[in-house]
Amino acid sequence: MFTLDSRLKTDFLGSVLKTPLLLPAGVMGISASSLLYAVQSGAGIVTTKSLTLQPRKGHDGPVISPVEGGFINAMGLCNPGIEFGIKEISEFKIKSFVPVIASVFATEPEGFVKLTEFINDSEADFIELNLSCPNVSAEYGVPLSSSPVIVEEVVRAVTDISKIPVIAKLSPNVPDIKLLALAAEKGGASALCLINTLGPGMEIDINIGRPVLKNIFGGMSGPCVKPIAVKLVYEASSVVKIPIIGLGGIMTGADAVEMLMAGASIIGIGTGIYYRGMDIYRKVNNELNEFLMKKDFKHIDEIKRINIDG
Amino acid sequence: MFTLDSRLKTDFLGSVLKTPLLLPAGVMGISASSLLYAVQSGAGIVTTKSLTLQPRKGHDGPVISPVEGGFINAMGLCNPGIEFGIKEISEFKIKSFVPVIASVFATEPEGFVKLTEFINDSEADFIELNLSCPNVSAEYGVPLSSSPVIVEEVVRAVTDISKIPVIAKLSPNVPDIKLLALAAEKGGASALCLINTLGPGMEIDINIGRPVLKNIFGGMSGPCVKPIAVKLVYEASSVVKIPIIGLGGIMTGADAVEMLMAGASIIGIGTGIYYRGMDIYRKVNNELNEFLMKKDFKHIDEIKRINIDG
Amino acid sequence: MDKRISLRIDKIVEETSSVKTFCFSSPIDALPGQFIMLSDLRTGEKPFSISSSDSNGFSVTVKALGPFSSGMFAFKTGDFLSIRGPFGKPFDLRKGSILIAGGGVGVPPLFFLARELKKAGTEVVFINGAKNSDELIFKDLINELGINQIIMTDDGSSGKKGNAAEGLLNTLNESDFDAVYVAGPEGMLKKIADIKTDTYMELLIERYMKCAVGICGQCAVDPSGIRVCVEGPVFNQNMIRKLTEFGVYKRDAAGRKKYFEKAFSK
Amino acid sequence: MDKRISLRIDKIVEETSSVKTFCFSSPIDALPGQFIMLSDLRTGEKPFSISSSDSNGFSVTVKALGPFSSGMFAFKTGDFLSIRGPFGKPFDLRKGSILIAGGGVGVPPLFFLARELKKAGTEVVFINGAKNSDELIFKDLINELGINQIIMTDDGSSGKKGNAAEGLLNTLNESDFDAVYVAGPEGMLKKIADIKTDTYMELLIERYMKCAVGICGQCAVDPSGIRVCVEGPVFNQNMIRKLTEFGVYKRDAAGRKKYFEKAFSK
Ligand SMILES: Cc1cc2nc3c(=O)[nH]c(=O)nc-3n(C[C@H](O)[C@H](O)[C@H](O)COP(=O)(O)OP(=O)(O)OC[C@H]3O[C@@H](n4cnc5c(N)ncnc54)[C@H](O)[C@@H]3O)c2cc1C
Ligand SMILES: Cc1cc2nc3c(=O)[nH]c(=O)nc-3n(C[C@H](O)[C@H](O)[C@H](O)COP(=O)(O)OP(=O)(O)OC[C@H]3O[C@@H](n4cnc5c(N)ncnc54)[C@H](O)[C@@H]3O)c2cc1C
Ligand SMILES: Cc1cc2nc3c(=O)[nH]c(=O)nc-3n(C[C@H](O)[C@H](O)[C@H](O)COP(=O)(O)O)c2cc1C
Ligand SMILES: Cc1cc2nc3c(=O)[nH]c(=O)nc-3n(C[C@H](O)[C@H](O)[C@H](O)COP(=O)(O)O)c2cc1C
Ligand code: FES
Ligand code: FES
Repeated sequence: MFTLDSRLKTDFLGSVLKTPLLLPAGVMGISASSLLYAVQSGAGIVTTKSLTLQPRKGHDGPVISPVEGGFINAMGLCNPGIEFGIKEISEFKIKSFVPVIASVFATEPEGFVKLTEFINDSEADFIELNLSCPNVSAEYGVPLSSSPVIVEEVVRAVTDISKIPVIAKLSPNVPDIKLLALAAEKGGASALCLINTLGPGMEIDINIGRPVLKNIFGGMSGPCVKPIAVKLVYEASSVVKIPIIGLGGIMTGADAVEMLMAGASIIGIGTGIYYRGMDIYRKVNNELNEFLMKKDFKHIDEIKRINIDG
Repeated sequence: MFTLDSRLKTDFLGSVLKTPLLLPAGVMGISASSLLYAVQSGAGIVTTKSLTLQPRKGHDGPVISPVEGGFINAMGLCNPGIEFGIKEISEFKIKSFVPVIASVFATEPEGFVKLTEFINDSEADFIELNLSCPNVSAEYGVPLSSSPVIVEEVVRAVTDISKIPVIAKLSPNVPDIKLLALAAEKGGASALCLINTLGPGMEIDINIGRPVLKNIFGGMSGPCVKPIAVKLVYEASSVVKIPIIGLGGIMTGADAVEMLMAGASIIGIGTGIYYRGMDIYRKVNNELNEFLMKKDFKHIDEIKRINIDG
Repeated sequence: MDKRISLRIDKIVEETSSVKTFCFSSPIDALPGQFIMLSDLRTGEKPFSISSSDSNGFSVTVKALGPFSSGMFAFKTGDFLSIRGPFGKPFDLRKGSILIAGGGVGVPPLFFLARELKKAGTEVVFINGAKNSDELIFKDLINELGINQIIMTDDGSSGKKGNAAEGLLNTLNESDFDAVYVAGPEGMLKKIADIKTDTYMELLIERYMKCAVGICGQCAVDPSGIRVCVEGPVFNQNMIRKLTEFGVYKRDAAGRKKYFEKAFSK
Repeated sequence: MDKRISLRIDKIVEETSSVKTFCFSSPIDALPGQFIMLSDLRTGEKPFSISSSDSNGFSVTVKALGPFSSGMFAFKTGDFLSIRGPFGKPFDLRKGSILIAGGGVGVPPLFFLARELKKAGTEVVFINGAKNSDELIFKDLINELGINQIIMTDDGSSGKKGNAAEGLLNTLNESDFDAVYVAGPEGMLKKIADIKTDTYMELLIERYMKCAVGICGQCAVDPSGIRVCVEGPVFNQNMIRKLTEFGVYKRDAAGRKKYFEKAFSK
């Protein structure tokens, strides 16, 4: 007999996930408690907020604004810093067996290497390199993942010393994702995470005559970015062999199926929490299972990139 | 007394436009009649479908699909070819004094130069270089406007021989629009047009298990792209002195005001036709005028980039 | 429906050797004269008039012509098709006594119209035209509506000899009607649109369509640029007469003018 | 309201030298206990409880504390502010006899609550606590509702001497109530939440907020991770008692734990 559990249980880089749904970086992931909340809502794997060497309070508000079909946000990488962050991971690990991805952010290879040293001493299962935050350009310029050379360099520097598998999170805001996906793979990444927020975008309040976000610009997430996320996962998965975490605007089981068909191995849900509640993970697990059941598939792997190229 | 006419009448590269609203390339602009329809609906300036040296029937269907907050489309540059196209411009000019932008598409400088020679013999008022079609990548690879060097080269080649002002239409799908805007200006462009469709994106039908668009990928337009369009116009207008045609998801007078505040000189409306009818031009003109009236502005120029940088 | 959806084909009816009706059991909010865009996501996407629609579902009726429509004949019950719509301005349903005249694939949308008129208690005469008795469609369905059906075939193999245009002219001369609705090949439509009559008349016309949502300009007609996919495909006689290209040329997929054969012009 | 909007300030009421109420004459679909995010698009964006709302508009009541709230005092009628919301789970309005206890900026949301309860014909006792008579707010508004108001000041300069928590304890001992609603500084809330009582009790708590839509995780509380901006800011006594961090620490803008001064713990 095939059940929800058997259909959705999946292997990700050697870890067994109860469900293929992931809590992505920066969404709810500040504390052990918020990671736990996602797990209890049906997420099969969780990611911490992107951690930096020093604590960051992030940008002043407004840090987020609703737009057509989603949000623009510029949190500004608020996080308690790597030292405090890995303590939250330990706290989480006391209460849960679910794998944790530690997301880290730096602006040059050395920073990433230092962060990796901290992570090596932590209980994180995977390390994710945020090479693609679009919301700190005033401080740091365009994201590292705009350049294949830099992507390869950073990923290699980290994989050289990391004790756990390395995931590269790439930016959607590039003319050719294939080059960056290949660069990350060549650098030694064990998986890709696609996409970080889009754009960034901007909103102006016409009565006040000012940009709405304090940071002026903010990356887009939510349903409106899904077509671009699906496209980039499709393109990246056509050139790399490593698994891809597909995310960007996933709201329903149908969206998750679409992402799997595009070539993703597992699926992230972030902004969807706003639209369908924390319970979105359980809802999407059920919807995914129902789809597989109705179409007589035994496992999500069977629909990965199905037919698409035929 | 200030009236709608006096508030909205605007100068664009030496031509007087009755209203600052533009019909962008590829939207309704196949024939003289469809350009005329836009004029009669309140557009102050119109653009032809992007013309190529040879006629193109475009991609097979589906060429368009609705997505959250807009559409993805891959028409595939269907057009009757430059020779037939300039005849339509003449036909339009018999019936209207409204300025016409001839949009042209080629894949290398030589092609653009040949097209410009045709346009030089036509009654077009401006020539717009489509350097940014995202929907013919299977044929031609990433758009020309991904590279500042190529943008400058193509624009220079055309301005060298063009008898009329040259507009460069740029791609939103780049990590740093400022480089491309500056390259176009340096190459001699008289104005920029921002943005062409975003992404492109992709949709997969999960029951059929196939990409929905025959071209697989399609550029995004409509309300969902507005935040990114506003951001790119804001960024470009902070570095170039030439005027910018701002477009992407404009639906209402409020949207138009937002685009002007971001730094646009005139405003394009394409996909908005779907949401509010051909009459959208008249509606937006009225809404724009009402906003200016309520806030005691005498002319749209007064709100261009107002306060934004304060 | 704002989004594209894929629907399971629930029933296929073979109307003739070259015409099939595809039925879907999901309801669609459609009115007679409207069309959907139908695609297999492999060959192409084409507009098809809705040939029936109610709370149980809807259907389209396809004639095998070129690659896409012939390709449709390979589909079986249970297969999925991708659908957008409904699109376009429907017929304006008048009251009183109504005359309908259809030729070829003009018949399906008119059948849907006749059914709705009949539901509203309106009196309907339906002229059903075809090349020959083999190509005649919907004869039984129209009879089942309990309305007056006049069959016309070019070769006289069924009903009267002659085409739907001739049938319409004769019927109009014999009796008074409150409204006339017509659909069929452009040659036939042109002849009918040219009739001088005070009777209110609407015609369903076809133009090459791509977006079907009024933005690509492909179906814009001369001289006004109005869009067959939005302001049409149903136009009244006055509007049709203002279309300088009607019966003269139409645009191909590239937007070039393609003139009809001589037969079509006055 | 799904989108951010900017609204003209239509009226400003100076409640005390450090508290102002900003009124907007656009209606907002809000319930007592809910809050909006308010921004000048220059200094920041902060959550403020809705202090009244009906079909004519709504208001928020701001105490000058730090840069943002003090900055608000420069705004004049006619200026625009940027607003998102309303957000959060409102109070669950019970029937019967109701006890309300507020301290400081906990009073504004409770005033809105009292007004709605009164509208529903419910009997309400309102304990209005402040440091001293100068800082007392909404005294007249609450009296105008025609309900029993018990004023408490720390220094006894108005009403009884003592804080709202003490006032609540005394009142609860004297009479029976069907529900108790509380808002105010965490020290006060903590004392009240610790009261052993069978009476249904809800408390409105504050945590640092950024997104207010439940996705950034900033306001998630230990140990369950539930979000004050979505599952709160109103919690019942049972839920509050499960929050291990309540009265002990809260997180700053970076997500670090900041422990309260000794005074707050049991
Ligand atoms: C409003 C409308 C309603 C229609 N309703 C029906 C119907 O109910 N039943 C039916 O069988 N057919 C209908 N058609 C015609 C149908 O859309 C196709 O044109 C037809 O199926 C032939 O397509 P093909 O690709 O098989 O043939 P092709 O060989 O590609 O084309 C044959 C002819 O069809 C026309 N055509 C091709 N593509 C299109 C297109 N995208 N849009 C419009 N015309 C096109 C061309 O002018 C060509 O002359 C309708 C067309 C329109 C515009
Ligand atoms: C649900 C809720 C309802 C509130 N209702 C009111 C109200 O009706 N009236 C009122 O005057 N104040 C209210 N506040 C508090 C208000 O949001 C601000 O915290 C306060 O105005 C101080 O901000 P500041 O920037 O001026 O001061 P700061 O000096 O920056 O901060 C002073 C204190 O306010 C807290 N604070 C600062 N920023 C935030 C933030 N983004 N979110 C939450 N707390 C923050 C900090 O913990 C700090 O201790 C409410 C807060 C919450 C969470
Ligand atoms: C509020 C918010 C904060 C985010 N913070 C981070 C972050 O710190 N690091 C990161 O790599 N991505 C961050 N992201 C991006 C998400 O992880 C995700 O890639 C993106 O939102 C697209 O997915 P979605 O549409 O499901 O939200 C953030 C997104 C949001 C909405
Ligand atoms: C159906 C369609 C066809 C288009 N064709 C062209 C084209 O040929 N050349 C071009 O430069 N842009 C083309 N565009 C892009 C538009 O000109 C415009 O830049 C884009 O749609 C964003 O504006 P909007 O959101 O107002 O539609 C097309 C857009 C659409 C929707
Ligand atoms: S088919 Fe595109 S405008 Fe009608
Ligand atoms: S403020 Fe972001 S989750 Fe509550």
